[in-house]
Amino acid sequence: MATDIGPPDFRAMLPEVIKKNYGKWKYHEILRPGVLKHVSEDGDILYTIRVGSPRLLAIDTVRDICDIADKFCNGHLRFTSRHNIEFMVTDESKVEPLIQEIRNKLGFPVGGTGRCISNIVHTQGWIHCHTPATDASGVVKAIMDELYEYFVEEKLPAKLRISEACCGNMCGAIHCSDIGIVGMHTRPPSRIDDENFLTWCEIPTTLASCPTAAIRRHTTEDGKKTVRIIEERCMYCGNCYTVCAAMPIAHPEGDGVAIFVGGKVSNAKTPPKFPRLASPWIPNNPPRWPEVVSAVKNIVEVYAKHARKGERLGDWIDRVGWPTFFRLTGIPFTEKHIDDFTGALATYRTSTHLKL
Amino acid sequence: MATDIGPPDFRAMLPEVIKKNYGKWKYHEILRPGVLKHVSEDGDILYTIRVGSPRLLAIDTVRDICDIADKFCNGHLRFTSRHNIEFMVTDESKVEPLIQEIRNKLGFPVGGTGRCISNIVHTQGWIHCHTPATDASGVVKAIMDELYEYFVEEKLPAKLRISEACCGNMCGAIHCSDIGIVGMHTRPPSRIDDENFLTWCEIPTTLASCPTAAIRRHTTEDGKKTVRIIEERCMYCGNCYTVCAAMPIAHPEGDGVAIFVGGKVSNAKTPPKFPRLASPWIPNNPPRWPEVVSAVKNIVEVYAKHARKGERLGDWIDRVGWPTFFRLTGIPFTEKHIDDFTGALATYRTSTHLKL
Amino acid sequence: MVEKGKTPMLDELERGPWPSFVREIKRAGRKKEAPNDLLKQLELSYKDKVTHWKHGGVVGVRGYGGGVIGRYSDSPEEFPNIAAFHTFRVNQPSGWFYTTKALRQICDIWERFGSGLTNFHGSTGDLILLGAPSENIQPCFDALTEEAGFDLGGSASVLRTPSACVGPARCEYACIDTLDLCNDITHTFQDYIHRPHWGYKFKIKISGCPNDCVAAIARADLPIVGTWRGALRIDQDAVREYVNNGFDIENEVVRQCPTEALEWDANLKELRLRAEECVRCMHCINMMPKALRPGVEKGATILIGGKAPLVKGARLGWVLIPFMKLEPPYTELKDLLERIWDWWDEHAMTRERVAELIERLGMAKFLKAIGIEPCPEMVWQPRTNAFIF
Amino acid sequence: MVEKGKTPMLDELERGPWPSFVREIKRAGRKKEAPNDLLKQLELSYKDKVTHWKHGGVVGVRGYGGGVIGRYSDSPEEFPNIAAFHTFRVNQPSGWFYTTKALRQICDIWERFGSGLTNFHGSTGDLILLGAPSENIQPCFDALTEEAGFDLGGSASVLRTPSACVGPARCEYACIDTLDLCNDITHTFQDYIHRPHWGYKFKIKISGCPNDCVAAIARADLPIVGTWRGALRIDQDAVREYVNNGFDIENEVVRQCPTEALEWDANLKELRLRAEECVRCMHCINMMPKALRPGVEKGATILIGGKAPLVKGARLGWVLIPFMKLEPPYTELKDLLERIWDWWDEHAMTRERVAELIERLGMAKFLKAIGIEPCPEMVWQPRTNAFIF
Ligand code: SRM
Ligand code: SRM
Ligand code: SRM
Ligand code: SRM
Ligand code: SF4
Ligand code: SF4
Ligand code: SF4
Ligand code: SF4
Ligand code: SF4
Ligand code: SF4
Ligand code: SF4
Ligand code: SF4
Repeated sequence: MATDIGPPDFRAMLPEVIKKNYGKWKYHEILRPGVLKHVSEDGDILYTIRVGSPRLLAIDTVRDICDIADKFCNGHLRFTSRHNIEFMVTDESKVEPLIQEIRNKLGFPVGGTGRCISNIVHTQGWIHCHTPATDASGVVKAIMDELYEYFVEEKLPAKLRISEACCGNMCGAIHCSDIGIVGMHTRPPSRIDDENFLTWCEIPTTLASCPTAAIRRHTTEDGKKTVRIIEERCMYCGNCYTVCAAMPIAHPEGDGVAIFVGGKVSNAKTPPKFPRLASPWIPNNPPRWPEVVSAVKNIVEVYAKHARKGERLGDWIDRVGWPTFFRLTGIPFTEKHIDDFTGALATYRTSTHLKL
Repeated sequence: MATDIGPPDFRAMLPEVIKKNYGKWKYHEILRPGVLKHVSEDGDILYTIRVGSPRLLAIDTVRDICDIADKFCNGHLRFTSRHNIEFMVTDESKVEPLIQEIRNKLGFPVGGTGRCISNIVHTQGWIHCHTPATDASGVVKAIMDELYEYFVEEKLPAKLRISEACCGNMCGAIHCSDIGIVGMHTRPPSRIDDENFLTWCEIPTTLASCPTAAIRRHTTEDGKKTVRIIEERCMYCGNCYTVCAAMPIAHPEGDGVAIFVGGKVSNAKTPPKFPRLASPWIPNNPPRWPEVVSAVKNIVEVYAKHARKGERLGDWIDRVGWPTFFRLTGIPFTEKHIDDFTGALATYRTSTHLKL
Repeated sequence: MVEKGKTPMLDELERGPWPSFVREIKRAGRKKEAPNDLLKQLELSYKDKVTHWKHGGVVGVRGYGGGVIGRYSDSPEEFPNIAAFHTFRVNQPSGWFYTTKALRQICDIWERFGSGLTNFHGSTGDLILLGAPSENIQPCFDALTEEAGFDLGGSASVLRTPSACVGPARCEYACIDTLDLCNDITHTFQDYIHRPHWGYKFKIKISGCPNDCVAAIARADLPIVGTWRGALRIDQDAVREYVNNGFDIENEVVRQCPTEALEWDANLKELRLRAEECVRCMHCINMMPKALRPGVEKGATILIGGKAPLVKGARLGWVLIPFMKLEPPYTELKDLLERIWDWWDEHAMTRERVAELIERLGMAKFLKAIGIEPCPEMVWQPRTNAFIF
Repeated sequence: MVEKGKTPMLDELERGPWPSFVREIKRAGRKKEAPNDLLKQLELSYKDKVTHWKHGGVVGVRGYGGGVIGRYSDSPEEFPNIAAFHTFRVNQPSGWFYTTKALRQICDIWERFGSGLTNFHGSTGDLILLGAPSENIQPCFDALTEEAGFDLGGSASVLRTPSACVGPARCEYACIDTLDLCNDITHTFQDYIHRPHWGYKFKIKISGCPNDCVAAIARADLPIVGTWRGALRIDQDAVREYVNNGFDIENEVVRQCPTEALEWDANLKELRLRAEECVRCMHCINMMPKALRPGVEKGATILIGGKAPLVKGARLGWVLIPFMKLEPPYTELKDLLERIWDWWDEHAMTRERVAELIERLGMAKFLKAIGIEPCPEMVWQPRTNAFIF
C-alpha cells in the first residue's frame, strides 16, 4: 500500500511548448472571447482555447475531452481555477478546427476570457451535501443559460465573476465575487432531535458553535440532556448543524438565497473587497429559480449599461454610491441591508457626502 | 430669582452691518492671514480681524478687548469656535489701525485663517480638572510659541488644526484633528482607597465603567467591600476614576501624552476622519514639554514639505500611505500602532497594494 | 500677586510670542488672591506632574441640576484661596457674538463673586467663569440672570449647551439659520439643559454647511449640518474671471472633485456640473467662493451619535435624515428630538450615550422606534455578511 | 438510465445553451446505477426543497485521517444505489495540468470503483470523484496511488490541498514559480495533509501576481501572492505602439493608476513612472501587457488569515510579510509555516481558524510568537483609539 506519495509532479503534465518557455512568456493577447495568444521571449506562440464546463462531468465526457486533447494538443490540457477547460495549441491553423471539434463533440461553449462572465464557481448543493439551503448546480445552470451571451461575447465593462454557495459555509468562496449567491436558512434549528442528541452531539461544542449564544442547555421532562434555541437570537447561520446532526436547520419554505454584489479578489486598480447585500432573501423555486435568475440578470444589465469601460461591478457601485445602485436596479433598501454584525459601525455613513 | 431665561438673544449682539446683511453674504476673500473680507449681495463689505487668544483670559484683558471693540467696532465682537477673537469693521481704512491697536494693547497675534495653524483647542488640565494625565495650557503655549510663524503666515499646504485634551475623555475633541495630543495614563489605578471606597463609589457602577472588565469585586481582610484591578487587562483609560474617586490613576512618571495625526472634521473633498496614532507615549516634561513640541513640529514640517497645495495632513498621508509617513517623519512603528481595540479588523491591510 | 521666581516653571511660560495664560493668571492676581494660589498650585503640579484638584464635588444653584462644576483643591491649607474653586458654565449667545456692554457686565459680576479668570470659551461653547468659592455660587448666578440676562449652560446628565457656527451672520455658505435654530432649541429645551432628565449627556451642534465649522459631526450626539438639494449655483462669468487670473481650475477644482461631477470646457470657458453626481462636499465652492454657491433648496442633514472615545471608542455622527427643511418653528426637528430622547431615556443604561445605545440595540430597532424609514444614504455600504436576523 | 419524464424538473435543466450537469448525470447513468438514483433523489430534493443527504459520516482509507467525505442518503430504501455515496478528494497536479493518459487512468479507476461522476475540480482545487460505496473506498485509493500515481488531498482538520495559478507555465506576469512552490510544499507537508494534527483546517493558495487568479487572499489562511521590488519595466517603443494604435493611455491607464505614479508625456511620447509611488496594483500592466512588465527583483507578499464567513465573518488575508524572496527549497517560508502552525496549534480552540485566533489573542502577540517585527505595511492605518495597552 502506497501512502503519502503526493500529487504527480506537474512537470510531467506540461506540454512541450510550455516546458520550453516556462517562465519566459512575454505577453498575451485575447484574440476573441475564449481564445488567448501567449508569446514567449523566444517568439514561441501558444493559443489557449477556454471552454465552459458544468464542472460535474461524467467520465465518458472526460474521455471525450481527452480525445480532443489527443487529436489537437499532443495529449495535454488543463483546467482553470474557475473550472473551465483549456486546450492549448501552438499552431494557429488548428484553432478554428479545434473550436469546431469542441462544439461538435462536447457542445460546450468557448469564452469566459477578458470582459466576459466566466464560469460560476459553485458547490455541491443537493447533489452531495448535508447542509445546503439551496441547490448549486441547478441555480448555476439556470443563470448561465440566461447569461450565456455574456460568456461567449465580451459585452461587459470588465470581467464579472459570479459564485454560488449553497450555505453560509460558502465553499464557493462567494465572499469576494462580483455577484455572490448564497443559500440562506431563515428558520431556527428548533426541531431538535432530543432522542439522538447525546449520541450525535457534544453539548459544549454545540453551545460554542453558535456565534450569537442562541443555544442553551435543556433537560427534557424524562431527563434527557439536550439543547434549546433562543429563537430571537438565532441568525440562521447553520453552524450548529455543522457540528451537531441533531439540529436540522433546512426548511422547505424558509430556505432560499441571498444575493451579494460588488466584491472582487484581484488587486487590480482597487484592493480586494467583499460583496455587499443586494437581496436578502429570494425563495427556492426549482428547477429554474426564475426570481434569482432575473435578479442577477437585472444587476448585470444595469451594470453593463452604466459602468465605465474597465470598471468592475463593485468599483462602479463604490464610485456612484449605493443609493444610486439601489435606485437604478429598483431593489428595495430595507433595514436588513443595514449591517448589525460585528463590523457594522464602519458601514454607517459618517459624512454629509450625499447625492440629494 | 430668575431661572430658565436662557441665553440672551444673539440678535441683540449683532453689529448693524450684520443685521442688515444677515443671510445675504455673497462671497469672501482672505486678504492676508487673519484678515477676512466678506461682501454681501447688496455690496456691503465687512472686514474681520481674527486674533489669537490664550482662551484663559483675565477679566481685565476682556475689558481691554472691549475697549478696542468700542473704539473700532461700535461695541461688537465675537469669538470663534476655536476660541479666537474676531473684531469686525466696515471701513477698510480702520483695518490697519485696528491691528496696531491689537498689537499694542493686547499683544495678541493676528492670523489663523486659511492655510494657517489656528488656535489649539484645548481643555483644563492641571488648571482645573481632576483627571488629567497632562496639563493643557502649558503644552499649548509651548507648542504655539514654536509654531507661531504658522499662525501669522500662510505657510502650509492647507489648514492644520491641532487640539489637545488632557485625558481620554477628550473634552478638546481632539478625536478629529489634524494633530491631536492627548494625555495618557500608563499605570493601572491600583492604589485603591479601600477606606473610602464605599463612601465615594458604587461597586456596580464602577465595575460597569471598565471597558475591558478589568475591575473585580474584592473584600479586604477586615471585611471592607472594595475592588481590585486585573492589571494586565487595564488599558489605563481612566474611566473608572471618572465614576469613582477612590481609584486615582494619575502617576508622575506614568503620565504623558500620545500624538495622533491626520484627522479632519470638514466634509471638504474627503469625508471626516479620525486621526491615527503617530507617537504612543511621550513623557510630561514641564514647563515646555520639549519632546512633545519637537514631535509636533517635525510632523508639521514634514507635511509642509511634502503635501500638495490644498491637501489636509490626513489626506496627504492617506494618499502616500502610512509607511511613507513613518519613513519621512522617522517615527518608529511599533506593535502599539497596530490596533487591537474593537475596530481593529478594518485596519489590517487586506491587499498587496504596497510600496516595496 | 505671585512674586517672580516663586513659580519658576510658569514664569518661563510668560516668554515666547504666543499669548501667555500665565500672564493672564498673574494679571487677575493683581486684584484677587485666588489666581495667585491657583498659580502656586499649578507650579506644584508642574513639579509633581500630577493634578492637585480633588475628584468632583457637587455644588449648584437653586432649582438647577447643573451648570456649575464643583472643584476643591487637594491642598486647601497650602492654597486656601482656591480651597473651593468652582466654575460656571454660562450659556453663550448663538455664534459667540457679544456687545461690549454684555461682556463688561459679566466681567463686573465676576469681579464681585469670582476669581476674575475666564475661558472664552469652553470646548462645548459655554462662556466659562473659572473659580468661585461655594458661598458665592448662588449670588453670582442671581446677578448673572437678573443683572446681565445670562443663564447657565449644561453640565452633568443633561442636554448640553447647543452651539452653532457663525452661519448667516457672516458666512455666504450658510444653508440654514444656524444662529436662530440654536437660540430657538436652546430656549425651547431650557428644562432639559438645567435639570437632569436622563442617564447621561446629550449634545447638539449646528453647522451651516458641510465645512462643519463647529465640528458637529465629531462632538454632538445630534449633529445638524446645513446642505442643499439640486444643483449648486454657478456664475460662469465669475468662473472665467478666476481662470483669467491664472487660477488652475483643472487641477485645483475639477480633478479634486470627489465624484468627478465637474468638467471645465476650456474652449467654451464654461464649468459644467453633472448635478446628480455632486455630493455637496463644498470643495469647488470653497475654492471659488466668488463664482459658486450652494443650490437654492436649502436644508440640513441630520446625523446621530457623534461623541468622544470613552468607553467604546470615539464616534463620528451617522446620517439619520439625509435632508430636512429647517424653518421656524422647527417642529419636525423638535419632534424628532423628543422621539429620540424618549427612546434613549427608556433604554439607556447609566452613562450610555445615544450612539452606544443604538449600537447595543441595533440601528433597525432605533429607526423603527423613532419612525424613520431606512434608506441607503444612511450607510456607506450595505452589510457584507450573510448573518441577517 | 432514468426514464425521461420520471425527473421532470431535472429534465428541464437539460435544455438551454449552457452545458447541463443533468446530461452528465444521465450519461454516467448509462453505465452505472448510482447516478440514476442520484438523479431521482435530486428530483425529490427539487420537489421537497431540502437535501436528502444525511449529516456527515466518517469513512476513510487506512493510515489517513481525511481525503474522503462520507455521505449517506436519508432514504436508502428508495435510493439503494446511493445509500452510501462517498467522495474522494484527489490532489490535483499543480496548476491543474494533465496528460490525457493520467486523466484516462483516473477515469478507468473511477469506472471500476465509483459512480463515474466527477468534479473538475472542487473549490479547494482537488479533483473530486463523486460517490462510491463504502467497500470500494480502500481499493479505489489503492488503485489511485499505485496505478495512477495520484494521492488524496485534504479534508477535516488538516492542511488542505494547496493550489496555485498557472503561473510561469503560461503567464507572463508570474513573479514566483507558483507551480513548483505548490508542488514542493504539498510534498513537504504530506503528513499534515493526510493526518489531522490540529484543531481545524489550514489552507494555502499561491498566485503568481497581484491579479490573484486563485483568489488566495479570500480563501487561504496563508495567501501567497507574487510581487516585485523596485520599478516595473517599461518598453517605451511598445507603449508608443499602443498609443499609435489609438489606445487612450491617458484615460485608461494614467488616470486609473491608484497612486498617480504614471505620467504620459504626450510630446516625448514617453510613459514616466514615479517608481516609489507604485503599489504594484497590476493595472497598467494588465492594460498594456506588451509594453509593461513587473520589475526584475521578484518575490511574494505573504498574507495571513483569509477565510469564509463562519463563525466570526469572512476575512480577507492580512499582509504579514510585505516581501519575501521565494526560491527552492523555500526554507524561509517553510520555517514560517511551522512557526505559525506551532503557535496556532498551541492556542487555538476547536474549529478556530488562524485568523480568529489572531483576533482573539491580538496581532502583537502573534507577531511576537512567530518572530516577525511589526511594520506599517501590515496595516492600512495605525489605530485611531487611545486605548493602548
Ligand atoms: C486561467 C486563470 C488562472 C488559472 O490558473 O486557472 C487566469 C488566467 C489569466 N488571468 Fe486571471 N485567471 C484566472 C482566474 C482569475 C481570478 C480568480 C477567479 O475568478 O476566481 C481572478 C480574480 C477575480 C476577481 O478579482 O474577483 C483573476 C483576475 C485577473 C485579473 C484582474 C482583473 C481585474 O480587473 O480585476 C487579470 C488582469 C486582466 O484581466 O487584465 C487577470 C489576467 C489573467 C491572464 C490575462 C494572465 C495571463 O497573462 O495569462 C490570464 C488570462 C485571462 C483571461 O481569462 O482573460 N486575471 N483571474 C484563471 C481562469 C479562470 C476562468 O476560467 O475564468
Ligand atoms: C470663524 C469660524 C466659524 C465660527 O463660527 O467660529 C469659521 C469660519 C470660516 N470657515 Fe471654517 N470656521 C471655523 C472653524 C472651522 C472648523 C472647526 C475647527 O477647526 O475646530 C472647521 C473643521 C476643521 C476640520 O476639518 O478639521 C472648519 C472648516 C472649514 C473649511 C474646510 C477646510 C478643509 O479643507 O477641510 C472651510 C473652507 C475653506 O477653508 O476654504 C471653512 C471656511 C470658513 C470661512 C471661509 C467661511 C466663510 O465664508 O466665512 C470662514 C473663514 C475661514 C478662515 O478662517 O479661513 N471652514 N472651520 C471658525 C474659526 C475657527 C478659528 O478660530 O480658527
Ligand atoms: C470645561 C470642558 C473643557 C474645557 O476646558 O473646555 C470640559 C471639562 C470636563 N469634562 Fe468634558 N469638558 C468640556 C467639553 C467636552 C467635550 C467637547 C464638546 O462638548 O464639544 C467633550 C467631547 C464631546 C463629547 O461629549 O463626546 C467632552 C467629553 C467629556 C467626557 C467623555 C464623554 C464620553 O461620552 O466619552 C467626560 C466624562 C464624563 O462625562 O463622565 C467629560 C467630563 C468632564 C469633566 C466634568 C471631568 C469629569 O470627569 O467629570 C471636566 C470638568 C473640568 C473642570 O473641572 O472644569 N467630558 N467634554 C468643556 C466644557 C466647557 C463648556 O461647557 O463649554
Ligand atoms: C467539495 C467542496 C465544495 C465543492 O463542491 O467544491 C466543499 C464541500 C464541503 N465543505 Fe467546504 N468545500 C469545498 C471548499 C471550500 C472552500 C473553498 C476553498 O477551499 O478555496 C471554502 C472557503 C474557504 C475557507 O476554507 O475558508 C470552504 C468552507 C467550508 C466551511 C467553512 C469554514 C470556515 O472556517 O468558515 C465548512 C464548515 C466546516 O469545515 O465545518 C465547510 C465544510 C464542507 C463540508 C465538508 C460540509 C460540512 O459541513 O462538513 C462539505 C462537504 C460536501 C460534500 O458532501 O461533498 N467548507 N469549503 C470544496 C472542496 C473540494 C476540494 O477539495 O477541492
Ligand atoms: S456551501 Fe454549504 S451546503 Fe454547499 S457544499 Fe459547502 S458546506 Fe455544503
Ligand atoms: S443557526 Fe447559527 S445562530 Fe442559530 S442557533 Fe444555530 S449556530 Fe446559533
Ligand atoms: S480632557 Fe480629561 S482632564 Fe482634560 S478637562 Fe476633560 S475630563 Fe478633564
Ligand atoms: S483605567 Fe480603564 S481599563 Fe483600567 S481599570 Fe479603569 S476603567 Fe478599566
Ligand atoms: S459651517 Fe459652513 S456656514 Fe458655518 S461658518 Fe463654516 S463655512 Fe460658514
Ligand atoms: S461640491 Fe464637491 S462634489 Fe459637488 S461638484 Fe463641487 S467638488 Fe464636486
Ligand atoms: S495570478 Fe498573476 S501570474 Fe498567476 S495566472 Fe493570474 S495573472 Fe498570471
Ligand atoms: S502597477 Fe498600478 S500602481 Fe503601479 S504604476 Fe501601474 S497602475 Fe500605478
